[in-house]
Amino acid sequence: ACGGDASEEGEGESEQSITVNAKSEPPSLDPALATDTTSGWVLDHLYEGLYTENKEGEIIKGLAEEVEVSDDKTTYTVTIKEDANWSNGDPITAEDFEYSWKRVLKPETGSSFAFYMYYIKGAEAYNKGDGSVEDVGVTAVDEKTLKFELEKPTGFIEKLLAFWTYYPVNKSVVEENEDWAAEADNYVSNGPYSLDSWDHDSQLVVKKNGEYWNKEEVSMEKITWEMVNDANTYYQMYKSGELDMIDTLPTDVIAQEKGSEDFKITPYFGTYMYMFNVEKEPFTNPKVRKAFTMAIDRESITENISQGGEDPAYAFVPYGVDTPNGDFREQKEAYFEENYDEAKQLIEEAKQEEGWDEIPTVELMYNTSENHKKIAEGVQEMLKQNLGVEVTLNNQEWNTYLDTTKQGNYQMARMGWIGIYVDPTPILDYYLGDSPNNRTNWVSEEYDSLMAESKGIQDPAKRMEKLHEAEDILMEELPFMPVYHYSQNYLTSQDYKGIVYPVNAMPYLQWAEKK
Amino acid sequence: MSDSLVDVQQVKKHFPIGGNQTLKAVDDISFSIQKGETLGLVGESGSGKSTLGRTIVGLEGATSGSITYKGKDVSTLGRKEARETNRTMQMIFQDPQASLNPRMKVMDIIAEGIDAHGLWKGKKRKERVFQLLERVGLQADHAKRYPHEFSGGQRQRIGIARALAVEPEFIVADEPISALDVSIQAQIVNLMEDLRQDSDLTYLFIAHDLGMVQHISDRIGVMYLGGMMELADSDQLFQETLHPYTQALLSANPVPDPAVTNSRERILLEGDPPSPVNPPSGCRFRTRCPHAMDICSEVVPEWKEQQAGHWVACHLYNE
Amino acid sequence: MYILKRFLTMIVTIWVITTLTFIIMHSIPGDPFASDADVLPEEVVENMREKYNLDQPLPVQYLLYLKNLATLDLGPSIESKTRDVNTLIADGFPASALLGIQALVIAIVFGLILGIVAALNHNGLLDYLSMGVAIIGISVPSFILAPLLIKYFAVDWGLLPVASWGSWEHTVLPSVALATAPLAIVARFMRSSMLEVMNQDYIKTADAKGVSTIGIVIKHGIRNALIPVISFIGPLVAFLLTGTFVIEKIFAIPGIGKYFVDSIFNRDFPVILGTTIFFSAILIVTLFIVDISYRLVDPRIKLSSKGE
Amino acid sequence: MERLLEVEDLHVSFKTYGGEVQAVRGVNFHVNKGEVLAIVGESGSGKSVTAKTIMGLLPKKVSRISSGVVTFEEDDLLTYSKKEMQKVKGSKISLISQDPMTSLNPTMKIGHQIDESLKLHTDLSKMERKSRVLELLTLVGIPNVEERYSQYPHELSGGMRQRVLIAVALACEPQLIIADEPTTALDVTIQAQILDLLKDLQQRLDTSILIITHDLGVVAEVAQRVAVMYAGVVVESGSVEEIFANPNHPYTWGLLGSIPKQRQDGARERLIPIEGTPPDLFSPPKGCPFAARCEYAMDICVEKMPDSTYLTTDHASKCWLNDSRAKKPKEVAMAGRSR
Amino acid sequence: MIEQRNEEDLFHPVDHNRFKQNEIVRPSIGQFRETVTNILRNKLAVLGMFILVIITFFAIFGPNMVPYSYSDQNLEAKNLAPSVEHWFGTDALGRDMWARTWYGARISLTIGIAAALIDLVMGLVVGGISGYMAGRGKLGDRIDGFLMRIVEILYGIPYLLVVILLLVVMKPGLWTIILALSITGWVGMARIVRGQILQLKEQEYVTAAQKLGTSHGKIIWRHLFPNMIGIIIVNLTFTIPNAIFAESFLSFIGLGVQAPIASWGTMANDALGVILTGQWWRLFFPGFLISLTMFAFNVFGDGLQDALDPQSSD
Ligand SMILES: Nc1ncnc2c1ncn2[C@@H]1O[C@H](COP(=O)(O)OP(=O)(O)OP(=O)(O)O)[C@@H](O)[C@H]1O
Ligand SMILES: Nc1ncnc2c1ncn2[C@@H]1O[C@H](COP(=O)(O)OP(=O)(O)OP(=O)(O)O)[C@@H](O)[C@H]1O
Ligand SMILES: [Mg+2]
Ligand SMILES: [Mg+2]
Repeated sequence: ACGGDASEEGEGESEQSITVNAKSEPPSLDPALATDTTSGWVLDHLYEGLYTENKEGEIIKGLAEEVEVSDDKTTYTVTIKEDANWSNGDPITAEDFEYSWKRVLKPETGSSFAFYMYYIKGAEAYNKGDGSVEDVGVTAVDEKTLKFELEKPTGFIEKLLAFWTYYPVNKSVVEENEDWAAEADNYVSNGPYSLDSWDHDSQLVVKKNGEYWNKEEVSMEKITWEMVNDANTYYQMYKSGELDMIDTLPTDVIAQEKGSEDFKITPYFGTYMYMFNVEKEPFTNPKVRKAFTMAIDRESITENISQGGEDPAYAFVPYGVDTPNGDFREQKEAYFEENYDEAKQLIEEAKQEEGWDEIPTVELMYNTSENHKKIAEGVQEMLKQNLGVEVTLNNQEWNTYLDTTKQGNYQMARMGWIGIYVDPTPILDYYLGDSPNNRTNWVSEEYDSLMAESKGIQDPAKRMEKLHEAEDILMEELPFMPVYHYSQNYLTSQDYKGIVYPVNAMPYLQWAEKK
Repeated sequence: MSDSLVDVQQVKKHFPIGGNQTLKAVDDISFSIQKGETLGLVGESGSGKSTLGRTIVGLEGATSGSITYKGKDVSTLGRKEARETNRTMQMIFQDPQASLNPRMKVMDIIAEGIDAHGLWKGKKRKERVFQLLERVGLQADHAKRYPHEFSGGQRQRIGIARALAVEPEFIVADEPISALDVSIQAQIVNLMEDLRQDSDLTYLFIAHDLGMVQHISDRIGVMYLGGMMELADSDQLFQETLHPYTQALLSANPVPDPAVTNSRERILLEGDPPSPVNPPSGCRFRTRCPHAMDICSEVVPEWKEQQAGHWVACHLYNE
Repeated sequence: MYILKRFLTMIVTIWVITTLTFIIMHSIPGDPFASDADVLPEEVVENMREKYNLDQPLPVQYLLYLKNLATLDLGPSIESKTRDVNTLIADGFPASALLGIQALVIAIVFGLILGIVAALNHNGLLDYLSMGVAIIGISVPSFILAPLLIKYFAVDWGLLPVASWGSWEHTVLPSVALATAPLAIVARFMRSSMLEVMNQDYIKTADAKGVSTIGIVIKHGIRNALIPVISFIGPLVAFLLTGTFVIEKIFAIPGIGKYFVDSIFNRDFPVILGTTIFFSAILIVTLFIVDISYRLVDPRIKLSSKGE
Repeated sequence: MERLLEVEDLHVSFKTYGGEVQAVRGVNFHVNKGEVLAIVGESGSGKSVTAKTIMGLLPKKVSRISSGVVTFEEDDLLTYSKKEMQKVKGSKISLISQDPMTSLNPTMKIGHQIDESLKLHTDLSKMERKSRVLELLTLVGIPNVEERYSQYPHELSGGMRQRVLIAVALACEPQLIIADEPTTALDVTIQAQILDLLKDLQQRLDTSILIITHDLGVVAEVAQRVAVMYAGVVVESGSVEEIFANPNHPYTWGLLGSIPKQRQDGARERLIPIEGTPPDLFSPPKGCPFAARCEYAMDICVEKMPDSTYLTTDHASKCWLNDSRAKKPKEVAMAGRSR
Repeated sequence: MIEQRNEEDLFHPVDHNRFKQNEIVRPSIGQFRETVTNILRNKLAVLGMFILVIITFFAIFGPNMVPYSYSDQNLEAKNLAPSVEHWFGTDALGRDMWARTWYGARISLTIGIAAALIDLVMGLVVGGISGYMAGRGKLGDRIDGFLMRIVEILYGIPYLLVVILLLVVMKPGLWTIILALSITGWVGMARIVRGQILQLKEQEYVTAAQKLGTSHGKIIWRHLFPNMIGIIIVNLTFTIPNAIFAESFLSFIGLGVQAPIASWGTMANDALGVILTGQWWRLFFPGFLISLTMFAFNVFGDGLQDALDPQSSD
């Protein structure tokens, strides 16, 4: 209701432009090097891959005109759209793709996300320095035909092809200038927008790309990303009309904005949790883990403390995964219920089993942030009230915290995990025995083998079944306790319609229109 | 020279002033002070009297030359010896206002040296301070006050009391009495005289009041532009004045009698005193000397004993 | 000769700072790829490490760094994958410096005025008033003051933009927020030393010449009272010119202040070292200027026994 | 003769921690146009305080002028506003203060410190002012003026600083110069030069001078009249000739008696100071302040402060000995001088 | 008034012994007592002290004056404005702000005072030696140069880095905070003190003291520091709020006191959002108390400066 008079910039009423907040400088607008959501957000508007996502969130063909898949589902032959051009007018060729992908894999490039290409034959070996570039299974057959081979059939390859690491870059531009992605001047892209100006750490403007094959579909002419990091500030900028859309509101204002028409909450594909170190007392005893899990009031935490419209979590995989049988989560919502008496009972049993007079003291660690602190304080109080266990708090700066938890120097520690794409696999992989993320010391061979099996299954329904089985084991053993599934909140000016809010990515703005 | 307490040999003190120049405040001076003697030092304002005094007691490092105290070169003393020497050589400062810490009470100012050398403590220390105050003509009660509550002369007396407090053997008194009224002057001079007799004190007494200098000094040195011009027994200096500068100086001495004032004749010196940065060649006084000769601009006159105990640096007496 | 010697000392000091920073930086936990490493296979991380020379033993890394430093090359940034540290600083410094200079001017001009007025009104109404300003200026830190300024001046009254960068209007609020605390401090220092100076005899001499109070203050008071203010401003100049994390964050200013903090939180080693060296160089030069200006302000001050 | 300055019944006191110091307790004197008045007297007797009071330079917070009138050109200076006073100070009346080191701004070149008055009170151009400053420096006997112009006070000798202060005071050729011990730090040749300068000003421009000094030689040299102060009061005043030839007050006798005599033949005579110390100004005696140190004191002296007795029209003295009832002081006076 | 007739009898030589007895001895008061009385006479100083006493009183007894502890949560009663129930209102977790604020006072005041002491000791020692030694021969120059290089290095090394290092080697808590503050907290004071000393030591009274054999340390302590007391006091008054806020920063890194205990600094820091939402009491009370403490110290400092200045009695 408020906001929305961005007229101070003196632009014509009719101009289709929107100003949003990237929060920080995108670390890299080179698709091969970008690893973060900010860069991803901008890249998704500047580029298009072989596949892309439509307004409805479905994966559809992008630059690919035709895709031929071999019977063993490992060889793909893709024809690139005839009218697909770079923003500088060059045609997009299969060679561009071959060059781009091999560039990602080239060890010297130092691309962090190269492993997303390990599904391609020979990619892993090349990237790890064990193989050669000739053995990588990507070839430009002719100018517009690209052929690539996979190591093994991969169910979600189309999703991956829509991901920015697989975006092509303009071979001649990149070869000519190593720093092509550093400034707006030399920058060439192939998507709905081209980079217009880039004031580092301040502002980035993209304008509609006249060379884009699908430009008729693009209604928004110009997008400006401001880089305002401070939540209070960008909220104020929204209030004064300097921003048209913001996300991640300051916690304090959520309560007062909840009623507003501008306010929007979308689920976010991730889970907020506390890990238990199963090798540190008292969490060596599964009953203690269960008791802790049952003793906190998740409703109260999301309602009163985090307040961002999150869903209380009684399992690991968040809502939002489409399966042939509906939402993955809705098929099995809760693995436990909050029951304080039972929890106390479990504690007593555990004491007996272990021969403890008292539950050993527990320290709860979190990385410093106002929100984590408030939740930790809330949990501390709940464990005291509901379970009669005194818990002390300890916080650390993020990088130190990662190190501390990696070393296993903790009993109970906060963590959050967001799936890089919407599928149970990236979530559940978290607790694999050899996962670098699994800091709980909990290892289950059964779980690991179930996960491995699931990856080879082509049939979606069967695959999901295996994943459910795996999650069952995890939630039985409880090396962690889930707290809530993340959500994302937005304030968007009523002047705009047609903004698309995908589940695990920042909003798509190309279809937006200003009234 | 067996009995000399302080021996100054070819001492120079040059101050660097911007642009690679030096100001020759004291330029090659030699003399000695006997134990128990009062050596008066007079001369043109800015001729380097204070600087010489400060150099002798060690407040300024000499640019060159040596200062011997009780037969020992002060620059080669060990720590402990240096400290003791330091105590026995004291200074009464020219500017009473600037040399008193505005945030300390007179009691602590005077007792400073006593404390530093641990001479007296507690009640004794207090009594000592009261006694000193009375000796310089102030009252015990003044010990509680701060320096700014005093008149110029009273402050000067505090400075004197402070120097006396550590029982020194040698005092450089830089115009100690010029800020005092004649009656107090008399009192202080008597005090200095008594101390000299009782405790064998030695003074280098810098002053402008020739009458006073003559009264108190055994010998008098005359300085001009960083150099020593004449040094003699005080009566001799007044009666058998040799150096033309000394003659001019003495003739300018005002006499406290209006009847005399108007009748006496003064030797007026022509021209400006030259710059201590570039002193004249040869004799430094020659530019203003009524008797200047050719040789004066070429040769630096030798510092020599013209008559027994009467030193002078002038070509007039060089034959 | 003297200048040359000072310059060499500065180089040595910067080298010591660099070395110590290097050591501390590598002895704290966490590494630049830690948060990413969660999902990255070891070998990928190895590739990255190689790219930034982090696979080498520490002494080698150190020598490599010094070698580059000798050519004034501060190396690549790990966090910003496309801009190197020299570019980061070159891009951000103008904004930081502009704000810093504006804030300095505000702080010094108004601080001096406030302090002087207070001293002249010792224990009078204006004295208390200026003390009030000073207390608020110091005890309301910029992270509280800045949002308040934004709320009132930008949102409620709409006089100025909330944040971001571009026009002169954008610099007003951050400069004010940045200047407030130093302003208050300058004012308090000035008041205190002015009170001292106004007791001196030479002030009476000036008074006896018929110089007006203002004239006395300007011609005789300020200069003699300036030493503490100069001592305080020296380091402040270095801090303000190189940007302030809090202010740059709140006002979304594309300066270099944030790199001082972010680089450490991200364990972005080259940026940590680069910003540290950049800051230290500025700091050491300003402190040197401070030492020189002591002498200019008060010719009696001797800084070295050489007399100069 | 025209009166330029008249001080009547001036009382000044200072608040201190220990109580109130009554530094000036009813001072009366006047300075005629073109005349030199010398104030001599005991150290601490209130000479400088009187001078500062005339100039309005007393520390405001701690001092109090409880009564008195300071008439200058028919106006009471004590009633002047700050602004009015600023016009007078430095141009019509100027002060040479007593402490040469601390009275100069340590951070300002001496040339500029002299220039300051000129800038304020004249419309000379920059060049003219500079040449005037150089001229003034020469006038007070500072050699190498060009160099000295841009030196700082700490680079000068005590006497030079003193002369700079004198130059400051002379800059605007004021009608009245109050010189607080202007020549104590100077050697006799320079002193002579300064005294000549003052005399010259007095004769050429009809300048009046109030000179405070301890050097009775200086008094004899320049002054026409003398006022002798003791413990905050002017105890005797009169023409120079009268005071030197016919001193009336026992304190004046004491003063004159303390001067060292020209030595005859090496015999070192002891000087003769006045015995005792001056009274405590926290609680000054109700009678004559000198009584405690006065050889001729009578009971009345302790009880009551004597009024002025005019020995001639111009020679006044505050002493009970002048009272007809007292024992005639003829031989007493002689005794005072010859002891 | 003596009548004329009686006067006649008084013209006799006085007995000089009469004057001997009249010596009035005023009560002698010690320096310390004099300073104390001077301070007490200064209304502002008394006001400052009074406020500090009150704040200390509440820091000690305040938390126990309400039936809630600083950590008791009541999510139903969150963000309540001040009322009879909750004198300072409640915070986002429904904790009583009164109890929290006064509990926090203990931490913040301790830290503020500790920081001031560090500042005083380290700053005066380093600044004093450095400034005094500068220009005192070759050795003196070296000492000054060495100390100033240390100051430069301490300024130069990123503080944040040092603090993170501390986090690794120390357990979080009050002592760790104080250690963290003492690493660099004093360098500003040292620079200021040095500058002042450079100026003051050229005074003639310093020369005089040296001549009397007063030791260097004593000259610094008795001659130089008293003449810069005003500046020292002023600088100290900045140290206190700076330390209070620095503590909240250290808490952010993980060095500070652990939640749910909150210091004024962390409370203010956490309550920033209320500028947008209007729950002013969450920011106001800790913020106001920081300002009030600062005010008290300033007022007290000013009074002290006046009381210690012999030239400005009253
Ligand atoms: N600020 C002050 N506070 C307290 N007492 C003061 C103050 N200034 C002067 N006095 C006292 O007033 C008296 C007169 O001082 P004044 O400076 O006028 O003396 P004076 O006659 O000039 O002496 P001198 O010849 O020594 O300079 C002295 O006893 C001194 O102690
Ligand atoms: N710190 C200094 N820097 C530069 N020059 C100085 C310094 N101190 C003294 N001088 C110069 O040295 C010369 C001698 O000064 P000094 O103070 O010894 O003279 P003086 O004989 O005591 O004179 P006065 O009788 O006036 O006190 C003067 O020309 C003075 O300008
Ligand atoms: Mg001298
Ligand atoms: Mg005087």
